[in-house]
Amino acid sequence: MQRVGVFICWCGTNISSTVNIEQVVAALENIPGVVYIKDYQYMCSEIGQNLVKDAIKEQNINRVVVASCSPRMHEATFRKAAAAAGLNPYLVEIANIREHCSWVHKDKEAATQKAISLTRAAVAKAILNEQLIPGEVGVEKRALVIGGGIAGIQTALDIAEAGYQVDLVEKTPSIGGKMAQLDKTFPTLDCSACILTPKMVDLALNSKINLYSYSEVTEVNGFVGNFEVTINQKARSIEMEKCTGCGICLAKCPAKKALSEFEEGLAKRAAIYTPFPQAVPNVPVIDRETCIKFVTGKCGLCAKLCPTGAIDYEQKDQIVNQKYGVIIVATGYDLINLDRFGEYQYLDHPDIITGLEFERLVNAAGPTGGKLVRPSDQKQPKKVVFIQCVGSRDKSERGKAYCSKICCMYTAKHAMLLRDKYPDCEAYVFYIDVRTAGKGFEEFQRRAVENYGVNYIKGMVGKIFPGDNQLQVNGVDALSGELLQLEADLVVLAAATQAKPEADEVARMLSISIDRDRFFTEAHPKLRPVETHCAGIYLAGACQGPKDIPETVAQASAAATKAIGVLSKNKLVNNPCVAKVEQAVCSGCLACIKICPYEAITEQVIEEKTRGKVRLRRVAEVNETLCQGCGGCTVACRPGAIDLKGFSNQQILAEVDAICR
Amino acid sequence: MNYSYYPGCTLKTKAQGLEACAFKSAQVLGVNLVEQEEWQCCGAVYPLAADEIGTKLASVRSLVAARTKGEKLVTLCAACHQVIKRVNHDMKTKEDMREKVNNYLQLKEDYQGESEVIHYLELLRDEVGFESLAKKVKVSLAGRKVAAYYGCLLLRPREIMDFDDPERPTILEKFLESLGASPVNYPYRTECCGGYLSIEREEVVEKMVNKIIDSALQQGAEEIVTACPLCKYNLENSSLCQKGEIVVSYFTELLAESLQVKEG
Amino acid sequence: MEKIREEIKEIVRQALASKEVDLILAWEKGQLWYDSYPAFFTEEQGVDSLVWDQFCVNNLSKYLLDDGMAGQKVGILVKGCDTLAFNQLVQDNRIIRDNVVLYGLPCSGMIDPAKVRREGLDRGLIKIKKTGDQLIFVNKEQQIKVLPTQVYYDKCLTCHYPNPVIYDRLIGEKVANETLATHAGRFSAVEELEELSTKDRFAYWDQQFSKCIRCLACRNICPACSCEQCTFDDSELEILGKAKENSEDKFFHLIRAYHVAGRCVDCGECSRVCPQGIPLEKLNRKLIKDINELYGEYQAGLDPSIKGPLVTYQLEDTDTFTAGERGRKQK
Amino acid sequence: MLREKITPDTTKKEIGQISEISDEKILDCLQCGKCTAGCPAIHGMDIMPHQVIRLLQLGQVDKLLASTTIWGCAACFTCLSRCPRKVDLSKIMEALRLIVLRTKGNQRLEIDKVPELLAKQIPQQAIVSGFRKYVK
Amino acid sequence: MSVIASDAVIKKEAGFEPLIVAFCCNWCSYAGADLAGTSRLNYPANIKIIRVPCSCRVNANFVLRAFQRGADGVIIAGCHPGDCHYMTGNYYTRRRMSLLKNLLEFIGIEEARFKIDWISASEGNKFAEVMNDVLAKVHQLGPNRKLRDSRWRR
Repeated sequence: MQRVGVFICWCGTNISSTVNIEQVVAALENIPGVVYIKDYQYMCSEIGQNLVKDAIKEQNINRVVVASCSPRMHEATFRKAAAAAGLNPYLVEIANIREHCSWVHKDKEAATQKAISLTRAAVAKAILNEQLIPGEVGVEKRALVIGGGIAGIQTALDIAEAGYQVDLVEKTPSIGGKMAQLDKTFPTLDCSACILTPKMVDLALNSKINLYSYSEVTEVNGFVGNFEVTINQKARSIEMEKCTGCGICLAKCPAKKALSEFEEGLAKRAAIYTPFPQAVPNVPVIDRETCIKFVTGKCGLCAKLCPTGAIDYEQKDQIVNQKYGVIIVATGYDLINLDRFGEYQYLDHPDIITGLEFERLVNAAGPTGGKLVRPSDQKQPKKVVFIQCVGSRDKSERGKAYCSKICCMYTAKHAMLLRDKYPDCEAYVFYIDVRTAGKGFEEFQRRAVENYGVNYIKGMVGKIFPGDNQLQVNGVDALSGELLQLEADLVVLAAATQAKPEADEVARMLSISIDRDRFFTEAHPKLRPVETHCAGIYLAGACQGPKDIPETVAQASAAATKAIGVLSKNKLVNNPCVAKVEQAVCSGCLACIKICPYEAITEQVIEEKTRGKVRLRRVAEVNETLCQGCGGCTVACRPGAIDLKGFSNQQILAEVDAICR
Repeated sequence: MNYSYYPGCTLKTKAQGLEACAFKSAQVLGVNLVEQEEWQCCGAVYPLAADEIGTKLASVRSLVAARTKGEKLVTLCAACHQVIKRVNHDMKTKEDMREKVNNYLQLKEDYQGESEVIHYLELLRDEVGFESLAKKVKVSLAGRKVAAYYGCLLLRPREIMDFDDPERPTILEKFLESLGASPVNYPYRTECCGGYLSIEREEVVEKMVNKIIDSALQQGAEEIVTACPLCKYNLENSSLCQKGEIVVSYFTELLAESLQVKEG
Repeated sequence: MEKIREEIKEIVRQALASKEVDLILAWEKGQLWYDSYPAFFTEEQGVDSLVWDQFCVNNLSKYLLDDGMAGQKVGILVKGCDTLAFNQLVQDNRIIRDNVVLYGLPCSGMIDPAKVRREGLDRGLIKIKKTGDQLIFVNKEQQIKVLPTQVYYDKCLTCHYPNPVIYDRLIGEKVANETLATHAGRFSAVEELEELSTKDRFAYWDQQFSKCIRCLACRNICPACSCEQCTFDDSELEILGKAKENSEDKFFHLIRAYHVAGRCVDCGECSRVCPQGIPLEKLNRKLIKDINELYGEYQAGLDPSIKGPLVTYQLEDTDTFTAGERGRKQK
Repeated sequence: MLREKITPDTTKKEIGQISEISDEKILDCLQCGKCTAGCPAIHGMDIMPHQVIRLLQLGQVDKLLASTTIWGCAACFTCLSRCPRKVDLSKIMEALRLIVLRTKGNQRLEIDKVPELLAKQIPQQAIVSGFRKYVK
Repeated sequence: MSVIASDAVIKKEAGFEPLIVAFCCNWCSYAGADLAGTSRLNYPANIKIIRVPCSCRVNANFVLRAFQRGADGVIIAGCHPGDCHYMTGNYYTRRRMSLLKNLLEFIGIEEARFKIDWISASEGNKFAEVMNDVLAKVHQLGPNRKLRDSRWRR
């Protein structure tokens, strides 16, 4: 027999000033099943909670209804209180008579009637509530980090520091990502390599971290605590164990025509190459598309020269299967393609470059040894124009509607580095707005203007007209309304950042969502910024949205902390409000399987006896650890064989009936 | 293959050369251009106001006629192309306008933008093919340094005209290459000549066209081709042209020349 | 048809003799001229009474669900519309395809006895012959020529699948589709109703639903209604009472139609068997029409490997309720 | 001048008309100036293209109606093809011109001028354009 | 905020107090309703909310049952397409309820009685607007008799 106790909160005067509590109490007295009613000023206070606990013990009530604020606010509080008094916490129901009643209605009588109605519905539902016990599942104590840029590196190091095994999968031959390509970092102007390389080395030496470079994740199954992942280690054509990184092969390779990815195409590389000297692992890879041996079958010079015999032309891709408790996605970003911005002549003139190319051109380890020269004639520029927002804040088909966030700062950095190294070179920056929200950022940008004499122009460039020797940049100073025609030697475009092209595929594989710009979506933009909607999968860095290095590292450490939180548990408890199948009623049409976004429902064959005959029947089965409790399957199921615990068909119908009474 | 051909007012008067050469060349190329039986002036400028319907009807009538014949509608004048193509786009995408126009025209079957509008250059590129055009060239224009001038109307707005990249188009250059000529790339080839401003603001137009011609000359151009009668007029009216620095012709004139069908 | 009937009998006898199948579902002639009822044959000898004529309207596929069929290899005679139903049952995992041998029968339409009576053709009827595109009703005094369209079931007149869409063995020549291609017009009745005012539409349906006696024949015949336990029979949930009450009649028919949405093969059996003559196919076709218009053409039962429209979605799907994109056709 | 309101009530009607005729959203503009920077006809304009939108945002229609800018726009669509906010300035210019032309007595091209133009060998296309752009 | 405008429309005429049942998904629309509350945006008390985990949990049965038991209008509110907490739930809702809405209209139920809309957790304002709007329309239509069980009295 269900004995319902109802607890009505005044919330000070928040509820009681609009809802006549006495009247509510009186109305509830007549409802069958309600055996105890109590009202109090602050039900969520300790005294209030004790009222609930005492009633459970003393009044022998076995269902609790609290008419108070939104369940999103205090459902957890009252469930805890019930549990403390020995009642299954899922026997508690909340009637929302504050946010949905007293705060939105002015008419006291109407609000009181509605409060009665809502509480009655909660009672009707509570009577049908069942004891629910969350399931438990073990945790594989190993983390997978996808992506080896600064985000992935930081996350891996933090998790390893906490004592857990980490596998890091990086698509390219070396970790380091975009940060390894940068020259200096804002706002402190540290040398990027100087702060990144030690971390890369730490990672390589860390016994807890296993690095799969030149590898890709190809399949992910399972759920938090128990992800099953397939990794494809692409054939490097080098035996990692034998290679000493001596570099003879790189130097002697006759095929040196490929454009270096690391140098943004500003230099050539050999067919056998390590992307950059500090690469981790310091093992080359053969680019089979340009290697003479692979293309023509003749050559094999590197194999002849290799002192340890590490070259293996026959090497095949290798498949690794591994289980993980958590996954951190740190796949980074790209710059947009500038094909459609013909007015800037990026594709048509070598002296128009992107910000990332500029980083390589001023880098001491870059193709020019750090000497800034024009790609066209290797002469030092005397006038450099920087153009911001190339494709950012651009809602046309060719751009991105969002702000790329990092360009204002790196452009200020570029201009400052330029003026510092070459004081006789003029720098002009075209901008729409300068955005410098960040610690020390505004001061940094102002320094560029005030101390380094960088000319900031609010306005944009209409078109660049390449002349015989210079680039005629036609722009406007929108504030003064004057047209500008600058004869520049070099133009640097702050191309918009964008999500990686493979983001869709990664999202699909991991069952996480992406936004309209194809960045991964966090579980909550404010309160759960590193989690995804899929438990156990976390986000770090620019794959979630444009980010600078400090933010990326902060998020990486946050993601690591979240991951460690899961790894540190031996068992995970899950939400018990999940779907369940009544197999006797299930017809096995399996529509539920087709629509389940979590692959939580599987097919099972059962034996059944009817009329003395044994028959085999196909039915659905719910994996309670995978099910997240959306209830979509319950509607796809016509006979109602699949139902949702905590929000059952019967419960919702009872609520409807109670509200309509 | 048969195509419905929309000539436009200028081609029947000031720009007869553009049309005559196009027709003769088409014959050689095995393309049958059939002039529409009835056509009205398209209005020369696409009516930009959202509340204008009447000025778009002439285009719709031609589009409907092409639909009836089941043929693509081919244009030659850049201005007509812009007007008809954009009106067609409106009929396809703007429900409100479609309803009003159809209500007014009282056709047997509502027109919903079914016809396809292509410019003569697109015909050469997509239907004839520049490669097969090159094979039919009788007199190669080898050694001639020609600057292609695009103007605005064929290229912009990009999404609607869907003609070529408005900032770095290639169709005219590829066309010239197929005739054996050496196209000259110069940055002003997509800048506006001033268009109809020449009616009351000649001084503005003068500045605009001189920049274009100057840029072409700097890159070594010896002549300019264009697809638009108004562009040609404005370019020729420039002081640089008047001084005899450069000549301007229609692209079809070069085409006819290389196919040896140009008279005189 | 007679020639084919003999061919069918021979094939059935052989199949039973060779143990290719354990039993065969077919039709048998009853006492009355219009009576060709479902029957199953297990012995070669019994096959003589098997019939194939223009009254074999019954769809036999749903008999495959009978517990008695479990573990047996079953042969079944199927018309075009029956195969759609069969496929739907396969898609719903109610039948294992490999356990069934399908004998496909092209069908040019079935005769509606009610129409025959209405035309007065049943008086003294001896037999019905088919020549070319005409039917000849033979009675003692005379032979009356009739166009099939006068006597065929309505559902046959809008049939688009006169030939089986799946079979193991086809018996007889395929029927040319054009002869029946008024398929496109199958939504005209729905469109007529859509044109009415809300008030008139309600009046129409209110009157129709009020005739319902809740005999559940529509449900029982329906190849898309194949649940182990129907939700209307769930005594615990009690979504539907037993009273004869207008709102409950509506509830029943709306949910019935809604439950087969995206799976209804449009065989028209529900309205055929309704003793009260409720035009249930109009509800089904309304849903089919909306699905086709909103989410792309879909024919249930054509290909079981294609996901039904309600268990899939497109990111850019339209809807019929938000202000911006009303999928509903503007009038 | 001290402003109390960004868009004064007095010009709300005209602003509404302009939005209606042009079907463009003036609030989308970020004032980046790209339209001005690339405008090939800028030399005949007294108010810059990006300022046109700013003035509209400020409700100062009168200044625009009196400007040379609206008659100097060649409708070449360069600004539209580059605008990061997809604002079609040519449509706004057209709307401004129409507000002038649709007012009685405000025609800019007279029939009498045509013979003179024809004498100059100007193509028909330009004259027709002129009638469309300068007369209503 | 001035979304109380419809108070004027909904005069207490003829003693008709419509009852509207609103099914709100826990993550977006229910939270949006909470936000309407914390922002003190008024809407009439005739609207009563039932919490469901996702709009895809709402069965056609629930809608019809509400109408049967005396509701004059029914609302289903979920996250905007693309924002579903369960990734795909509202995409199914969109298809299911598009069909149900048309079907109800087809048998002669007034279109305004059944409202489906997307309301995010940040759209407290929209929540109040939609509620006011539905109520105003239902009020104009008068009581639902077409689907109501004649034995059921409020």
